[in-house]
Amino acid sequence: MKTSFSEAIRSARRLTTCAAAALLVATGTIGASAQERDKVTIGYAISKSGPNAGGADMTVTPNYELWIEEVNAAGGLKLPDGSQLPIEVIAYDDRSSAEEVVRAVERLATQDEVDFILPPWGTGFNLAVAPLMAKFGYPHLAGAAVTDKAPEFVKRWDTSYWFMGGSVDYVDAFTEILVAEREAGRINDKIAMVSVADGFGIDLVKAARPSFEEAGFDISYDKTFPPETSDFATILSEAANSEADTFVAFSYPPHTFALTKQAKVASFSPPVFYLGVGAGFPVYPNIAGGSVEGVMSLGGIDPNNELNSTYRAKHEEVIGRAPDYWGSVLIYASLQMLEQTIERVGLDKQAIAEELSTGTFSTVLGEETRLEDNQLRAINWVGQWQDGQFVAVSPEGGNGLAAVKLPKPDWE
Amino acid sequence: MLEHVVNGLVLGGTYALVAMGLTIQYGIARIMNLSFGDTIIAACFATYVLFTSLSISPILALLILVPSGYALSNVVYRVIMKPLVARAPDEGALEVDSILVTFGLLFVIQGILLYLFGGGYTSYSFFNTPINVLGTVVAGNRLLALVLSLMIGAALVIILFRTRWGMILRAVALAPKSAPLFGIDTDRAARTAFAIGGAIAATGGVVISMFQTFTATAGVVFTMKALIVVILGGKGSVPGAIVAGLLLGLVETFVAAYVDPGLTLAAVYTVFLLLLLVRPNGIFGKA
Amino acid sequence: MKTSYAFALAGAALVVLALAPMFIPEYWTGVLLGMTGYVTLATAWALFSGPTRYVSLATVAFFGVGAYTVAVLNEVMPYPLVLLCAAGIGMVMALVVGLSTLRLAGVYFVIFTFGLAELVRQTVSWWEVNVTYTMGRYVFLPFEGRHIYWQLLALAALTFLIAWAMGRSRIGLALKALGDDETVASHAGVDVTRIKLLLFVISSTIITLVGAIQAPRWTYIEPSIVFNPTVSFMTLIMALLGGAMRLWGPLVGAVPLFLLFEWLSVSFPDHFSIILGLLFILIVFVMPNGVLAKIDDLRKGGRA
Amino acid sequence: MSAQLQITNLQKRFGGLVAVNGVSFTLSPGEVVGLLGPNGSGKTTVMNMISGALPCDGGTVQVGGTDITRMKPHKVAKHGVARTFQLVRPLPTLNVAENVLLALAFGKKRHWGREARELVDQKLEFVGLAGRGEEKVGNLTYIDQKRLEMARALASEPDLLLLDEWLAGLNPSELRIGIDLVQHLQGQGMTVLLVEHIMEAVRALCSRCIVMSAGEKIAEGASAEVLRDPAVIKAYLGDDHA
Repeated sequence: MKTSFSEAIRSARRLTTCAAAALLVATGTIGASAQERDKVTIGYAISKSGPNAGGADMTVTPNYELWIEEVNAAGGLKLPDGSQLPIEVIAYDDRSSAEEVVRAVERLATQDEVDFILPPWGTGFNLAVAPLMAKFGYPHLAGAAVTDKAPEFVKRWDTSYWFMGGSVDYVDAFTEILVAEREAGRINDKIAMVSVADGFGIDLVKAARPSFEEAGFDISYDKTFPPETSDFATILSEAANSEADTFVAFSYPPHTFALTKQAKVASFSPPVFYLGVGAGFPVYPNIAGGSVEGVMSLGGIDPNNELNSTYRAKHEEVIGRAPDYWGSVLIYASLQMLEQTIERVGLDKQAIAEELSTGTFSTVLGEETRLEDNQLRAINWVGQWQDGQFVAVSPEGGNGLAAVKLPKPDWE
Repeated sequence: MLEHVVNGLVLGGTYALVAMGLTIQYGIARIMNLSFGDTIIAACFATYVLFTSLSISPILALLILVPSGYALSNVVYRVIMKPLVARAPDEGALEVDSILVTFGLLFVIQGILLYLFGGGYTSYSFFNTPINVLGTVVAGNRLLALVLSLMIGAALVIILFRTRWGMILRAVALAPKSAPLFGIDTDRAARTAFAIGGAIAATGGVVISMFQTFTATAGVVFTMKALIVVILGGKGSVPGAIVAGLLLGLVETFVAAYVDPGLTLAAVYTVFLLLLLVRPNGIFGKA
Repeated sequence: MKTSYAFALAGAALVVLALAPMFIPEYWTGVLLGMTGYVTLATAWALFSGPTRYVSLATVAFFGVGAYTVAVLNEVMPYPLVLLCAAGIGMVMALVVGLSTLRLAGVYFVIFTFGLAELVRQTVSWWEVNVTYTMGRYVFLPFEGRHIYWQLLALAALTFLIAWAMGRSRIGLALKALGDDETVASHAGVDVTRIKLLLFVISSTIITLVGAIQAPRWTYIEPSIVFNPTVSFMTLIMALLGGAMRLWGPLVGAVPLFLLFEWLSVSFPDHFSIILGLLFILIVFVMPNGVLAKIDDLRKGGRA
Repeated sequence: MSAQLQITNLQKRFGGLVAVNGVSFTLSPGEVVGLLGPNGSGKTTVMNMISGALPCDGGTVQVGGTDITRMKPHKVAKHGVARTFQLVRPLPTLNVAENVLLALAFGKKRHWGREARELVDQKLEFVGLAGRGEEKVGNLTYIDQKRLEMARALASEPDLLLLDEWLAGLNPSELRIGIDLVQHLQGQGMTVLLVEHIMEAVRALCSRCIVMSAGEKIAEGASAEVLRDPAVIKAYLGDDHA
């Protein structure tokens, strides 16, 4: 017993030392920060490791890096008075843990006292940091987060902005195409649908069921699979047995790639072949062995939009690879909006928040990008591989969208 | 029905292939290697680099990577594991130490891969050719995993049960303390076993990279699957690992086909937990 | 005398820690919060796994169940009742698991508990997807970091009190004995199964509560977030680093390791994994039996 | 007066091997009885079945008139049966006093606190370890570990003591001490069942002996007679010496 008491005392002493050290460090940094401004600090916490790293590394991090490099190369962020300030970056790894991302944002806000905080990757993590962003008064430009509850969140956190739309939007646009195809007699009214059992898959499938059924489709195969699934032989053979002309998978990149490979092996090539995240990645054609014509997914770009082509070229030049055809462009647009807002109203967070809600911006999405009720609505909901490009499509085309080309040709 | 059996066996082939390496490392070298999956991932990336940058076919890559896997594991054993084995007073202590140290190793390998390749998804396509097996079309690369696992398994069984070397390895597995009394160099035997495990991990990595999308952080998934197969099959048992691996593939396929794909993993864990309760030493384990 | 000193000191430390959020910036409250969470997890883990030497990786199964209970119930009943429910669910689950698994030993128990965590996670996912048709759940409780921190601090204090009282009781003696030799303990009259089960239930209930208390911090809960296996591994490592057989061991392991992780992720965000891994290997080589044992050794060495 | 220990038709099989076959015997209160037999004859198996360490395949065990056949070891201990182990098994993380305290706290009665500490001292003094309660068990000599083993068994406050080769491995002077200790217990009226190979000890301690061979009881009676029994000698030494 004796030893444990003395140990108790020592441990307690150690703890107090820690707390005291913490206090010291804290007060020290506060004292140092009130200086003449010679830069703008921007911080973010992103999943550099752990299971979320794959998604973050594709859509979010490269765009943050690209944008910051471009701004600094041009002399820094422009302010209303015409002066320019370079951006200094503080980037943390949230290690794909919700607790880490929360603490990292607290650190950025209260310890590093950065001027702006860019959001993490993923719906869950954006929601985890949303209350803190609101509390510390940072505008929250939630880029990589698909949620139907955006209108509610905007009410709850009025300085949050949602750039990726909701699952209902994506599904309804897709249903519209399906209806047109059925009326043209190119597909039957059966749909085989699979989805990954996590937030993304469930959200979309929940929107898809009523949407498809209302449009008179029969969902003849409807299953979920765990995110760890890597073998889709059985799922695809069951889907093929369901005699549906439409195959829909709300999947993540590993599943999207595996589904494609297996579909080729099994010569499963239904008239409509729609996959989730990953089908819009530039590496996708390699994975499918070149034959991707007609494969559909979320997102898509307008190949005639020059702003966008310039962006893609720049991304490839700076990052060393092309951006994906869905999320990247939205994230990048959100950063451009932030940049232009600062140029118009300066660094005051309140003013920035107001300008983001009401202003009109020139972004890679178009010359007149604006938010409606703090949400970006000018999103390309459905894309399709056509002639080596993943283009945004609608039943008839027009308005920056190409006409959908169905049925999908067989795999080569 | 037959279709599901074929698909299940092909899927199980991958599990068996991966698990054999771990069962040898754990059963004979007595190292519970938590960084096993990360070794596989490292081999995946190596194959990918060889294929995309140097246009070396993954089949040829086997000839490069399998010996490398053997050599590297050999070095790892000499540098990290041997001092632990030497100082461990009993088997339990070695188990805890090896769990902890390979947990550290896991992070090192993962960190290096993250540094070199980033956290993104990596995938390419090779030998994704349809092959007809008993009326079911399966992917060539997956079939290769099954064929390789059966071949390696057979070779290992022959070595273990028909050669002097195998007898030495088995003796070390059964009685590490008394084996030296018969003039057996336990250190060398354990090192060889650990290195063979590493070579099998490399084989698994090369084959898996052909069909599966991988990330730098995906290693733990393979470790866990392999661990389950190893425990199901019985620690150190090569035939056990093959049977358990194939069984797992069949269970997953049948649950996906007849119950719900959403329950495949839950089913695997249920089978695993039940078997563990009924036969705590695995299918082929001794009581 | 000594006991009352120690208690006074511990009480004073508790007061200082409780008042800390008033004086330190939000971020440091967050650090204290995370640290207290892990100290509690590691201490609760060691409560069972230390003396019995059953290495459990089921920590996150209970942690996640606690968090999920809050996510499911936070809108239908008052918060204290939710916590009570979480504790109850954790307790029942621990009873069922304990009754079926405590006869497994060694690595089988390790793998079993890991499998259990995955099974719970898969089952919750499947249930949410197919029965309730939701995956993510929202927790909108009006808690800030410090509120959660205070709750965790109280739970940590309670855990220490339990561990301390246990160490001085008949049960503590029996526990030490059965860690040495189950057969001897049982022939001396110790109901080995019952005591192990009791400890497992207490330890698991505390772990469940940690998950429940921490849930409001993330606003959004889904299985991949709350059943993150890292939690199990971190808990285990912290407890082992400090020494799982001693009352203060887990604390001594958790505090520096947590601060180290924090420092690493702030200073070396791109090399976190490599440095962490190397440190880990180093710790195993230099301090095989935990920090406290190492300190003991050094002290003895110094005297001799 | 009823029997302190009564076992009837005890059976035990390990796989195909019959380890104990139809063994019955009775101990009266205060008796010290030897259980003899060559290695592998099933003595320790009988001990294990009495103390609850092994489940019986058939037959019954009664202690003080109560059937304890299906009781788990800790229940058996609470029922007044204590045992020592063939090889000493001190608990290394506990000190000497705590080893004894464990059995006091969980034995027939529940002792804790100051009263228990006094009882610990009493037991230690009885076995000759007075004042050494704070020592680590690892530092004890072999005879002292045997003493501790005995103290721990006595701390359960048993009515029946099972000594499994408790005297084995002692040198002649230590053996004398050991025999004295058991005789001391005998004087206090303790019932003892003694598995023993040292004939000197058996002659000195046991009024009565039971002999087993190949799982069966082959002889029972007064020590002097039993030890002269040709069947017993044959069992021990083989046919040539009969």
